[in-house]
Amino acid sequence: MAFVLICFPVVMAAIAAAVASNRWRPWLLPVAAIVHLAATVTVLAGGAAGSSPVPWLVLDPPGRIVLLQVSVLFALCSFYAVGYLRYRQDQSNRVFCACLLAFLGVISLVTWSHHLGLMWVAIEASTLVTAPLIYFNRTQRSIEATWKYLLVGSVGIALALLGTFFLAYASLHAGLDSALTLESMLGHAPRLSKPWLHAAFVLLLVGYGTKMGLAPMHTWKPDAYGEAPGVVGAMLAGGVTSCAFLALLRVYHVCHAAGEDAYISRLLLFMGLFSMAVAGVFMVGQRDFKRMLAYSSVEHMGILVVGLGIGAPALFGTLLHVLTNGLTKGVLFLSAGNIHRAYASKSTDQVRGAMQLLPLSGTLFLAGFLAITGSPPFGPFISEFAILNGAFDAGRFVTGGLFLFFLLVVFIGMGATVLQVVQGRAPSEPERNDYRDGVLTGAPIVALLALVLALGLYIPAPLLAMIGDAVAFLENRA
Amino acid sequence: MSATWNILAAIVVLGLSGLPAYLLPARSETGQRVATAAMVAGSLLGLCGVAGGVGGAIPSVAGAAWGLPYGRFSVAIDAVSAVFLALVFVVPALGSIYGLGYWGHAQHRGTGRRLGLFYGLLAGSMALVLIARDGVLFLIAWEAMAMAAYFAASVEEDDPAVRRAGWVYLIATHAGTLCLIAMFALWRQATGSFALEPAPAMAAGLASAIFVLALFGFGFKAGLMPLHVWLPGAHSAAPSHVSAVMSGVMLKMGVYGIVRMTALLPVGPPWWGGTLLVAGAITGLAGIAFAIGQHDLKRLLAYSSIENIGIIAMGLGLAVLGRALGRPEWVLLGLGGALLHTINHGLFKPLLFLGAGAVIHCVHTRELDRLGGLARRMPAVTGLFVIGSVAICALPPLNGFASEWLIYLGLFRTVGLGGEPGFAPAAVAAVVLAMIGAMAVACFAKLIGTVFLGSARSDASQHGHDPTATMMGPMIVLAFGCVCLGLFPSIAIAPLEDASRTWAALAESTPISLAAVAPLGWISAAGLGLVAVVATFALISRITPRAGAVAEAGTWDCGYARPDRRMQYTGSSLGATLVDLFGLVVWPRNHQPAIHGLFPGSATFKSVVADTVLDRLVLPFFRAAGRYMSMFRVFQQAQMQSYVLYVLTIVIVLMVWGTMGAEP
Amino acid sequence: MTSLFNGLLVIVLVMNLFALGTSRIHALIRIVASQGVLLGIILLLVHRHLTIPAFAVAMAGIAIKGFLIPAIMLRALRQAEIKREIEPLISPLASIMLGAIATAFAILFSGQLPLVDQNDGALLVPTAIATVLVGFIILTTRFKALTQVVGYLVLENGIFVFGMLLIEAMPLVVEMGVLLDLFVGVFVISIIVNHINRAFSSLDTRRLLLLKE
Amino acid sequence: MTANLIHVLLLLVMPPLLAGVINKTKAWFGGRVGPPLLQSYYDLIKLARKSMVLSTTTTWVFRAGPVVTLAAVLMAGLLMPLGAFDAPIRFSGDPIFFAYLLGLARFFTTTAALDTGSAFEGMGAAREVTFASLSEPAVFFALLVLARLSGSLTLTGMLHGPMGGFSAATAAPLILVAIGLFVVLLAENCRIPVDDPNTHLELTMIHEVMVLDHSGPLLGVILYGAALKLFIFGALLLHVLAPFQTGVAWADWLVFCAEMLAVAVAIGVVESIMARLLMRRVPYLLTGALLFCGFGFLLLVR
Repeated sequence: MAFVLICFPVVMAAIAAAVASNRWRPWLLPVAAIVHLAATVTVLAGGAAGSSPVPWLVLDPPGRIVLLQVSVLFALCSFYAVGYLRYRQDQSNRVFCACLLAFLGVISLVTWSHHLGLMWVAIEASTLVTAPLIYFNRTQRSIEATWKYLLVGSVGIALALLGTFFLAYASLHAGLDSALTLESMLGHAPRLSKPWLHAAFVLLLVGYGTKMGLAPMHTWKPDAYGEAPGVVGAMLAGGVTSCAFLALLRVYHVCHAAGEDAYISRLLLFMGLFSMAVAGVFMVGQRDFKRMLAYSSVEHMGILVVGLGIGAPALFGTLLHVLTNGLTKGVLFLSAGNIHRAYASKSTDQVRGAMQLLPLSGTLFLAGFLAITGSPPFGPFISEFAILNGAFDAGRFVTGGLFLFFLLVVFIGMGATVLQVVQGRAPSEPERNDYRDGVLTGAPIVALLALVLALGLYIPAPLLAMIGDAVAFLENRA
Repeated sequence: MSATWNILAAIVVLGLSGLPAYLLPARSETGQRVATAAMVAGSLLGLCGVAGGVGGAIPSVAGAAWGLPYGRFSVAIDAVSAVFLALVFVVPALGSIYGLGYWGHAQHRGTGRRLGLFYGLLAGSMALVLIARDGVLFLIAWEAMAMAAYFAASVEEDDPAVRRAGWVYLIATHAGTLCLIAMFALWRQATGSFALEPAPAMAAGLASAIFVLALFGFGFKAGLMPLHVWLPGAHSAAPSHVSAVMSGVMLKMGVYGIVRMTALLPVGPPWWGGTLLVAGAITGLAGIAFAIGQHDLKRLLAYSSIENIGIIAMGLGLAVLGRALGRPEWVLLGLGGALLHTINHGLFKPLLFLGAGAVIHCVHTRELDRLGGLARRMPAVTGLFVIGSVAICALPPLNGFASEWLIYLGLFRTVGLGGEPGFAPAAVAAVVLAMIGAMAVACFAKLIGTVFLGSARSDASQHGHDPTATMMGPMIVLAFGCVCLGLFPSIAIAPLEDASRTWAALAESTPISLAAVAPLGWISAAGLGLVAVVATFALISRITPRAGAVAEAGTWDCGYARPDRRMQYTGSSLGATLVDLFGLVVWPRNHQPAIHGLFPGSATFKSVVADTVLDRLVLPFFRAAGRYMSMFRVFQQAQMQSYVLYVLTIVIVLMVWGTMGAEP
Repeated sequence: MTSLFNGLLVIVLVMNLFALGTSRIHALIRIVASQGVLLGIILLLVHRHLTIPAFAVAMAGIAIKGFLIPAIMLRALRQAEIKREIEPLISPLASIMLGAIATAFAILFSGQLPLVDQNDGALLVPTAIATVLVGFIILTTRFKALTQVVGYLVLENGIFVFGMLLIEAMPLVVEMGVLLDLFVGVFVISIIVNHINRAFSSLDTRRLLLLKE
Repeated sequence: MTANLIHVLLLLVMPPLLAGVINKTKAWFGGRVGPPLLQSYYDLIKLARKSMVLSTTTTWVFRAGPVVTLAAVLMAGLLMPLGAFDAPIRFSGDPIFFAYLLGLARFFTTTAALDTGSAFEGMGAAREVTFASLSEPAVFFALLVLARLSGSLTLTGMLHGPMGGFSAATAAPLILVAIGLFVVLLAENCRIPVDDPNTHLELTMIHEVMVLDHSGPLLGVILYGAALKLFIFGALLLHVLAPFQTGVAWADWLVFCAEMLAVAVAIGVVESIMARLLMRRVPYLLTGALLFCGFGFLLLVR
């Protein structure tokens, strides 16, 4: 099954590269996505099927959560992408479709890889396949964004590689062989050399933090998210970041098993709260609503890292937040993409009254804003609330207080921009543009929002069990 | 049990009442009628449930496990909820009927359905807030209410002023919600679950932290000063029947929250009650002082709501104090008064807002100094407005008096009657209440004088007529309620007593009762006596033969032959002295031209009463914060070099930060 | 053996400083290419028993770092028709000083980290960290897009040096994957560089200032 | 029962006499003969027979004003114990009812004034409600002091109770309260130094300017109501100032009437020897009264 999940999209990518019709090629996306989703569900339902012939490829409980989230998000985004590309027949979508499909395979590899080196390779590969996606619009701005995405991302990921090597050396130093598979690392974690482990953790935190977009390594994020098409933004904010977080989660797991909680939680809390603060600061007065979404992503990566820093009591909320954040980001980026399309601008100077011009997208954008800022009854509320409760459980009242305060700052910053976009009177003569909400560009967002809402009101028992398993796994209680 | 189901059904009907209209065209009146019918039906259903739930001896509870990691779907009605539920099931339905005439779908094609949708949702979620017995369910209902109110109030978002008011509201409500989120998280720390059941015991510090968070979280919604910042703007921006519901009912959800949490927490230290008393006194006094200074009809009413919330908070503070000091009679009088005032304010404030709506509907301005002389053109509305004003000034024989009277009685008892132990500082609140009362008279005399009396101050206000029956009906019902509760306040005594006993968990055997400490029967008698005397005088003036001989003439203007409508005393000047007396708080700003020479040219005078907290404190702070925050943008100026440097820097910082932690 | 080994590593360090000192992009690319070749040779020497995987990795490394990537970059350079890094943020001399400080820091820092006996005394760890830091210096003080790619390559070389400590512990697949990723990465970056050149008529990253707050 | 009858009778009949006494006193100070003592009664009878002139801008509010005011003041009179006797209506909490009845009166007086649309009447109304905002808290401080001393929550109990236990400890608070209440009496009844009922400059008046447009029976009702209010306040003040009782019913009534007339004389004296304050100084005077009552309260509860 692992090979289906990983290789099938890659094969489809090759087919996409071979198909000649610019018009029909995008339909390969939903096909691959549906197959992938079906395979994912089969694997998840199968329970024990999370293993494969290769020992490095294991689908562990945290991996399941990320795989499910990414697969669902991709499935819905793929339909949207068809609708989107229909409006972009001016450009060849060969590279776009191929890269998007390859991206799905690479991301599946991240979730399956149980070898830290392999995981690094997969994450680096995800950087490379997404770069052409960001460059899709072929403008000066998109080149600049791609350049920064690639270079900052590569530097960060290089540090992660160094960190991985450090980690390997930590186990080598402990006299262990066959280093870097997660199993062996976890098995002998307490014996790992502490100085190497600490240095490795810092490098990995910075490295994968760069991919996640933690401040201050987030600098590429507003550029890339701002210039990429909405659907790519959704996949970056809901897919790449989740995978990078999964990587960090595995590192956390090793350090936790090594009994280094005190060391790592300091660093994690610092980075998390710092990211939330930076996101808040840059969101206030933000006029570009897609860049604003990028900062929102920075904020939510901060939330995830804070949850990780709190440790065991907040793990449940953190893992749930991976799901809720990823799906909500989909709602936001896709609806923002529609608005961007209709107005041919993403500055609040021009974009006003989206609820009038695009009743559906405007409403979804507004609802997505309320969801992502943690308003009940949407999913992110439950997960953020769980993290807060975890903080209090751990006796970290100051962290909890700062967490809430930054949420308020972000709400204010984000709300001002969102309301400017959706409210008011639409400009009487918008830029010549005939985009209006259609089924393909509307329905997937509605579905995503419905999922987000559902997660806030009712979490199905299997999902709860999945998250519970993951928590137990991370706590080494499994 | 069935009562709970009744109410749940009512919530569903109310919450979804706006949906059917979406199946019909935007301008269809039928959709609106269906929504109104659903509102009325749902409210009646709910009222049946309340009646059943209060009649039943045991509190009816319904609970179900729920697919959330936290929380259960757990609801219950008790005597405290019932008091507030009664309000929820009366005012929104009346407002909805009023809306048929006021916000007809045919005239408001773009906004009618949306307003209907959120209006119903607002009513339904408020009812859910009142019966929720689980923290997470409560938060969900609370946020639904806050958001529905936001969308209902900012339905005219074309107008920048409405957007701004809505935005301030949104920030305030979100800040409040975050306080509540923290509060419930602490509640779980203290009790181990989110169940809203009386906590046996907890650490004093934790209990106080929960209390303070509740005070802030709910204070934002109720409008306690200085957390009231959103209230005047939102109320003046909203359509009048939405203002009526917000002011009459939604603010009370904040009150309910404080009532509920103080009941659930263990008996706290006296400073809880003291804080509430002080907050109430400040809110009441500052609220009415600001109200007097307003130039906008609906902003004035909104500030008056703040004042009334202050009065309610004073009663509540007295009850909390009484509970802390073990004085059941303070509890009965304080909470009884607070709850009765909640109901009363829920009757007369909607009446006033609907009346204001009727005025605005005809005259199309809310500016006081452009109104005037409407009493001749809108006699019925004027009469109803006078009833509402007399009631809100707490003047006998209407209902406002009864509730304030209860609070007064309680506060007088804190002075230590005849040397029994008391808590004399609390008694000062009675003096503050007296001052509030006197200023309320000033405020509403000004309001009635400038809106309805005299002659029209602008051409706009020369038109006008009493509105249609759909708009008059709800106002008449509300006025009738004011009169009824004013003349016969004892009909409320049983529910109030129940609620107070439930709240303070007083044993059945406690030998004290509300009826014993507050002879409400005398209020009825004295009130009826007053009505009788007035009626007699009126009759005498009718039948006296001379009375018919009436000549008409212009107003005597001390010899000036050509009085002009612009020579009338304006609303601003009516309140000027009081506003100046409270200048430190109200901070009026007068733009007064200097006049020189013998024949000065034309000049204009302008006075502005901004909200001190919002316009002089909060907004400047936000602007400054925004400026400082934008300074950080130098860090994101597109140079790759600096971006890479950040990465290197953070590696070094983390390495150092990590080793620093390892040392101790 | 160790002394020869350390001698070669010192050459790597010296190359770092040369890279910092030159202002000609052509020379810079050449230096980094030779550094790549040198590293491949060291990799062959570091093993007492030369295994096939190690040999394969070393050969692939030499091929990619020493020839393939420099070729791509030189081609980009020809297309861009530029010769030298004009007005870098700090002078070449200052760069060298900075590089020297970084090297000293790397030696001090690596003293903090415990080593397995067989690696004791080798300059591997200081060289790795110093090279990474030099990479950072080039990345942060140079303005031409191509020079920054070179900086990235130096950074990667540093990591490659560290990887020598682990060559036996790493599976071949991973090792090759790392190299492949590096190659594809530089390839993609070069394409983008090409596009930058076309879109902005320059490789000066100071023109890439559209996206800011 | 007899006492109640006498109470009502005095309440209805005596007030205009006070105005006569005040005027007579002032005339005496001015070296004039002055109008007869019963002049106020003659005026009322004359006004009752006159016809009315109503302004074209007025509505029913204008006519309701005097009527409701008089009714409210009459009700208030029934709550106020006179001299040694209990009030006909007394219940726990009636002081508050009393104060708010006066508020009701004020509300209708001012709205009636505003109904004319005249700037002068607007001024009077503004002053009336403004000054009341300061005098009302003073009254409540006084009530709190009395409630604590007497342990009662009825006016009758409050005003009769503490005087029995008049002691050194309670003397200072009571004196402060009495001074405060006297100032309130002057303000509420629009006497010098707050207001001059005999002034001829409308710009400087309070009460008189509010009733400029009332005429005929309505004016009569207003004048009568004003006298009634003075009577009631006088009775209140007497309890604090001169709580003499003989124990014999007819003597007590006589004492009360005599004291009441003495109050009228005292007011006349004050009006004769003092000048009216600047209008903008009036709030200071009332704040002073508030402080006096407040200090009385503070002394008592400290």
